[in-house]
Amino acid sequence: MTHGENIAEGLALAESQAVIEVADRIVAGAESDGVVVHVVKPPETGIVVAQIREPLAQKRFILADVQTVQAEVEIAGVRGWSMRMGSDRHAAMASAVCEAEYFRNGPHRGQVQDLAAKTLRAREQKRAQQWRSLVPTIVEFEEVLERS
Amino acid sequence: MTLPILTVVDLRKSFTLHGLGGQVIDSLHGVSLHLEEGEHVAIAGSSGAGKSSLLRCLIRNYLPDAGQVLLHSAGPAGGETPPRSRPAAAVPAFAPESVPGGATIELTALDDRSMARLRGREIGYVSQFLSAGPRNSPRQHVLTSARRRGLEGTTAEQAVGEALTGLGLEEELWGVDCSVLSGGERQRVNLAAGIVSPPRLLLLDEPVSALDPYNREKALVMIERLASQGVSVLAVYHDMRIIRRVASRVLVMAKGRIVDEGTPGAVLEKHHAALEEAAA
Amino acid sequence: MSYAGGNRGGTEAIVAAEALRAEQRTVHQRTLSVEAVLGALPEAVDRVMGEAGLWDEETAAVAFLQAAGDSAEAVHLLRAHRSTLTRFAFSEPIEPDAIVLDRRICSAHRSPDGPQLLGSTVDYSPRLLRRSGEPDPLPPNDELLAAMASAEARTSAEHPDRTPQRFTRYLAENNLLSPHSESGVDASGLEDPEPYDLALQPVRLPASRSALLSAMALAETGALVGMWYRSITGPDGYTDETVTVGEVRHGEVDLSVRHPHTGEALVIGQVRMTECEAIDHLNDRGEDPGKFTAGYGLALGHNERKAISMAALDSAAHRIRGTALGDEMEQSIMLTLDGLAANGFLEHLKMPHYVTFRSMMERAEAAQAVAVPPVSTEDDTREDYAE
Amino acid sequence: MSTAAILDKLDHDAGARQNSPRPTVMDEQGKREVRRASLAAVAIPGHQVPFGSREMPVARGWGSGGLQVTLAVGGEDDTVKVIDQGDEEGVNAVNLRRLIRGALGCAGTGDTREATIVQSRHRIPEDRMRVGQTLVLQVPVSEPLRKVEKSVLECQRMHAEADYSRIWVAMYEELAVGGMITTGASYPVMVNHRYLMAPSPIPRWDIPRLNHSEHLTILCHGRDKKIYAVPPHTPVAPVVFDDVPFEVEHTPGSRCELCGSEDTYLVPVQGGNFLCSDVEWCSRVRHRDVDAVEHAALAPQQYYPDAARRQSLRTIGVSDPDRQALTVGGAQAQTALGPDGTRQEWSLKVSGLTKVYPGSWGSSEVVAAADVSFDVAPSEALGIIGESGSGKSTVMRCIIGDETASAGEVRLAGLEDGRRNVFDLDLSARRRLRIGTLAVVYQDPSHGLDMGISAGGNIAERLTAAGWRKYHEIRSRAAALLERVEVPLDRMDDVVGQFSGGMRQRVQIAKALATDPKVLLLDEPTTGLDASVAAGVLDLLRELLAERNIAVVVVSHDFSVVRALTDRAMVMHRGQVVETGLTDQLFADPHQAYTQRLVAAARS
Repeated sequence: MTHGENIAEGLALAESQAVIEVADRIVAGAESDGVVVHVVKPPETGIVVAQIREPLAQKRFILADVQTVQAEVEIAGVRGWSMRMGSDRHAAMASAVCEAEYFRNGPHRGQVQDLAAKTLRAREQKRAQQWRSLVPTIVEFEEVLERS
Repeated sequence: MTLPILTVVDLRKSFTLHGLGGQVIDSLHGVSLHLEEGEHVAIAGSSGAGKSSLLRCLIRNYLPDAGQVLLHSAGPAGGETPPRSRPAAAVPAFAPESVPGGATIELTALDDRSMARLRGREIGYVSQFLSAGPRNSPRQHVLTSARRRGLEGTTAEQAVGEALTGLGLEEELWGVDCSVLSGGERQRVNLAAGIVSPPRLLLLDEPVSALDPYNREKALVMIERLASQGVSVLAVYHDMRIIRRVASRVLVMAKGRIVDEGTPGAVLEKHHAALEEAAA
Repeated sequence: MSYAGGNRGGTEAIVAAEALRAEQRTVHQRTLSVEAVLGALPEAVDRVMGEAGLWDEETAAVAFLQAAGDSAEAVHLLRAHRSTLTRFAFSEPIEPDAIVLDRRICSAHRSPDGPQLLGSTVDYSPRLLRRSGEPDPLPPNDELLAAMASAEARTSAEHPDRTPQRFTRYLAENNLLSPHSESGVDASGLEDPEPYDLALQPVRLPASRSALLSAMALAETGALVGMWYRSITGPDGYTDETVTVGEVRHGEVDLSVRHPHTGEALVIGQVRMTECEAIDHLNDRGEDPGKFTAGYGLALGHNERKAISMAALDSAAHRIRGTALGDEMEQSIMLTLDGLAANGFLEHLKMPHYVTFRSMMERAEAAQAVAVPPVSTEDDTREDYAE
Repeated sequence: MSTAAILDKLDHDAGARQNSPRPTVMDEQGKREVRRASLAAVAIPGHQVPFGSREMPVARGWGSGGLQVTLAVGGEDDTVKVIDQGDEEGVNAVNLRRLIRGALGCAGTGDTREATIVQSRHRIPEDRMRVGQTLVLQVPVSEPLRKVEKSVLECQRMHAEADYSRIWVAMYEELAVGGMITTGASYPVMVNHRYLMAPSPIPRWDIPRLNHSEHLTILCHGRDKKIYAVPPHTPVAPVVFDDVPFEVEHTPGSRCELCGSEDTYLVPVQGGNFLCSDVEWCSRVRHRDVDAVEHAALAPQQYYPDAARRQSLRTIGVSDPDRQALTVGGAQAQTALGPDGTRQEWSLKVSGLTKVYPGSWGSSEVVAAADVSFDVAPSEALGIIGESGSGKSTVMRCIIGDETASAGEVRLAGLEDGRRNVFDLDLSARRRLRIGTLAVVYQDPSHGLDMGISAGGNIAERLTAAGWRKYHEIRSRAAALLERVEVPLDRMDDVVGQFSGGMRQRVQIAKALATDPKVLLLDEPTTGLDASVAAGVLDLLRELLAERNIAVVVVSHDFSVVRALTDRAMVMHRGQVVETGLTDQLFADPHQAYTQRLVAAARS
């Protein structure tokens, strides 16, 4: 978990409550250290245009807009940005705080890394579980059954 | 002083029938003749001698294989062609001087458009059969012909009336469909279209053959009057008496050639037996 | 002196009407949460999101609830909401091949690459109404129970979780797929032209394929299915009864954007979508009967009807492009499928129209006054009629 | 401190900056798009400017277009009046006003004089609008051609080419059939003498108020995504024939029950009485707060309907000049100018015309016409004979422009004196050629006629396309033409679709000759008709051609048709010209084997 992008991804996908908890610890710590937390872009809901590259002619078309929320903060001069799906402004700002903490190598950097890693791992596990429940719905033809 | 109007030199015509394995039928074997202004020349000969083919080659209803058909324009001294009004709206009159060769035009080589115009204006052709389209009335048929010769409006209507009256067609028939007319009536309509506002050269193929004696007489009077006005007439007649009466000269044809020529009295006497047999 | 307005009757009536509606709604809405709508009515939420062109399940559920289950009204609320939102970015182009499947069927082939994965569906089950608390009217018999047991015994090791090859790729590998040329469509001449943006660009005809696909993805589902079905049995004849569904898939794809600081793409979440490939034999005059052509359909969320009808219409549009029928079809797709536009125009008929109707009445009365016999030269008879 | 506390503070500060938070109804990008389109619309008066419309919190059709314009061009400093049917208390007006005032934070008013923006549905205020004011009209249907043309592409073409003949024909038909124009509100207008415009469904009463107005009018259709405008001092004229007066809504003797006005737009109420539709004006009249003299001058009293004037509209008659114009041979002959400045003989010249259909699956390459050349002079008719598939119709279609030639040239004396190759023209220029220069009579009358309108209307279409704007002149000319082609005049106003085949063909011929074209193309003009009917049509054509200095090309597989109509002819076989000659010579003395077969078939 060295790339910033995977951190950002993990934060974007993390549960709202979990990311707020980490961010609150970061803000509280910064405050006691006398470090300024500045909100560069207050969290705002908006949209990301989802474009598809359709597989027949490899041309792009627009499927729909996706509601997202975006925020940007600065901690001790280092910026953190976040974008999450949905409209949870609080979580967006918290994610940006976490990212800034990560990039500035702040004292809670390790917690941010853990959160991101845990989130991505949980996602894989969830999918594996889903797949197990899907397997029985696969149509097995006789010749496949016999061969196996 | 007479003026030449038509010179034919060594005219030849044959037909290739592709549908019959390319069989060739000969028609004219080198015909030469000469016609002067105001002359009324008759063509005599047995059936199949090439009389009609000759007239058709001259009007280019048949396209000759070889030879020349020379139409001489009215010279400056001639000036006897009746003046006609050609209103500005009409197509410009045919101008021989614009044709290569100057005042004399070679008809076998003339482009189609010029030939088509010449036919309407300078040369009239009356065949044995009426070529009026369906639902055409005698008045319309003759009017179309008059318009081609440059007449317009009431002048044209008047000329049509004169031609039809002169040929003895009752006025109540002028507006009927040509298809209801008798053979004789149709022939008179046909002749009227040929002589209305007469052209300089008139080619007539059996123009009075279907007419009763009374109407034949009227028609002949009109044709004779044309010649006296300077119109040149080259005509095929079946009846030797007509030739004797109207023609100043007669050409005798046989097997696609002109075999004799002269005044009707002399020539017809000489070929009496053959011609009477053909006419019978 | 300035005019201060007449009576306030209109305002008062509107305020009262809104209040009456609010009063009737609150009782029931209190008992039904957004979470309950999301849990119980996911298909309705998906349909509303697709026709609104906005992915956000929670917001869509709110709209659906507020609209009392009227999906057209819910779509309207979402679209109007969407108009207020700033556009942050375009996503990275989503490659449908990266889909994480929960359903995939291939009708054109018995054993395609990858599984025939039925997923969660009642497609093949009898449609029997079941009231809650009542027993299953058709309980599984022994045979079915045995089958279920063997299905459950299957392990995911035998069926690795991977994206199967799509059916058009199989056709292409066997030289049976006509290359999907879009020559003459992109005026830009670019190899990868910008997609047509329905939200900000005016509709222009002839329309690019990108525009047609967007318009169909946004279409009212019933209208799209209706157009497809009309084109099979109606007088238009765009499509062909012999269309075969190559694939239908439902699953989840990642939505990625560029990080503004690092410039790298990152996943910010997932959207679900349904895609379809429709396969058509090129057996019309002038076509290459040695080849098939394909059409593509893609709908937001789970909406197989929309994806399938869209794919069939995409294929037809491609085949008849440039013909008079093709021009007609493009106009129909671009201008008649939007539910918001159609419903809005219909709704507006409820508004007052007495100024225009007065104008029409005046003409009708004038027409009665000039009703005269068809053609007449006798003035006296005309006067009789004029009275 | 927590993230929640930071967020609360942010929200609190944002709220403090804006003492009454306003709902966002439209994002800034959308507003910019509307402003851009509005500017373009002002720059080209009456032209429909497409724009990317955003969805509004009101239904499409409830004024979403007007709302977008008002929100995009308006601001806090504006004073906005919103009316519906003339009434600011209409349910639509109330809601829109609530939204606009809420979103813009602007002032509202009921007084037209105070308003900077008036957003309206179906009315223009009775009071005169002035310099600096903007009228935003909501539009439910933006396409004025929709009534006559359903294809959006075709409507686009008609606007681009200013080809509005079909709207004039629609007017002609209403006058001829009903004796009056039946269009109620939304009467089509011409803006700045160029663009046909749907003025929103304002009553005809309000149309004159758009003409040379002092205020700016912006019309917006949200559903169609179109904006168009009438800038100040722009001429706006209702589509009306020069000699048939425009009529506004008026019931003689009607007056407002409340204020007594007789010169306002009145709507009926219960009991057979009337009220002013503009409630502001009505109220101000009652409070004597109006300039009655100015208003009387503004009221469209000169357009009050007059039933007596309509009486002559349905009569059918042919004026002598019109009749004569058809029998004196049309206009002057027209021939091309040669490179040396001399007049050429021809009106139409075709050189090297070649048409190749490329091969495709199931069809091999076909050379439909190879190097075909000919020219035609005034008063001359040229025939093209051949069996079906010989290429003769291909040649015709390439000349007309129904098909694109692969190579060759077509020149017309009527087009730049013959110096321009017709094939170099764009499609719109080629369509224009067919209004007055190059006429066609098709084998199938439905290709040359609109079967859904009257015989007179079909001829009117050609005449209005050529710029005729006087109803009575159009009608008399049409009657003269129909009389000339022997269509009974009592059928002039009947729909052509009800005519027999022969009669349809006569109407098509009349239409082709309507503008005295210099070149006429006849494509199998009698094929498909019964023999006796065909003979009649053929005879008519022969007469008409004899009367005119027109250059004619006749295409037919039927030798008798070509014989009846032409002096010269070409025989085509497998795309090639195999023989040319005088028509009677081709028939009497055909040289080519193919021609001999054709002749044999015609004789049998």
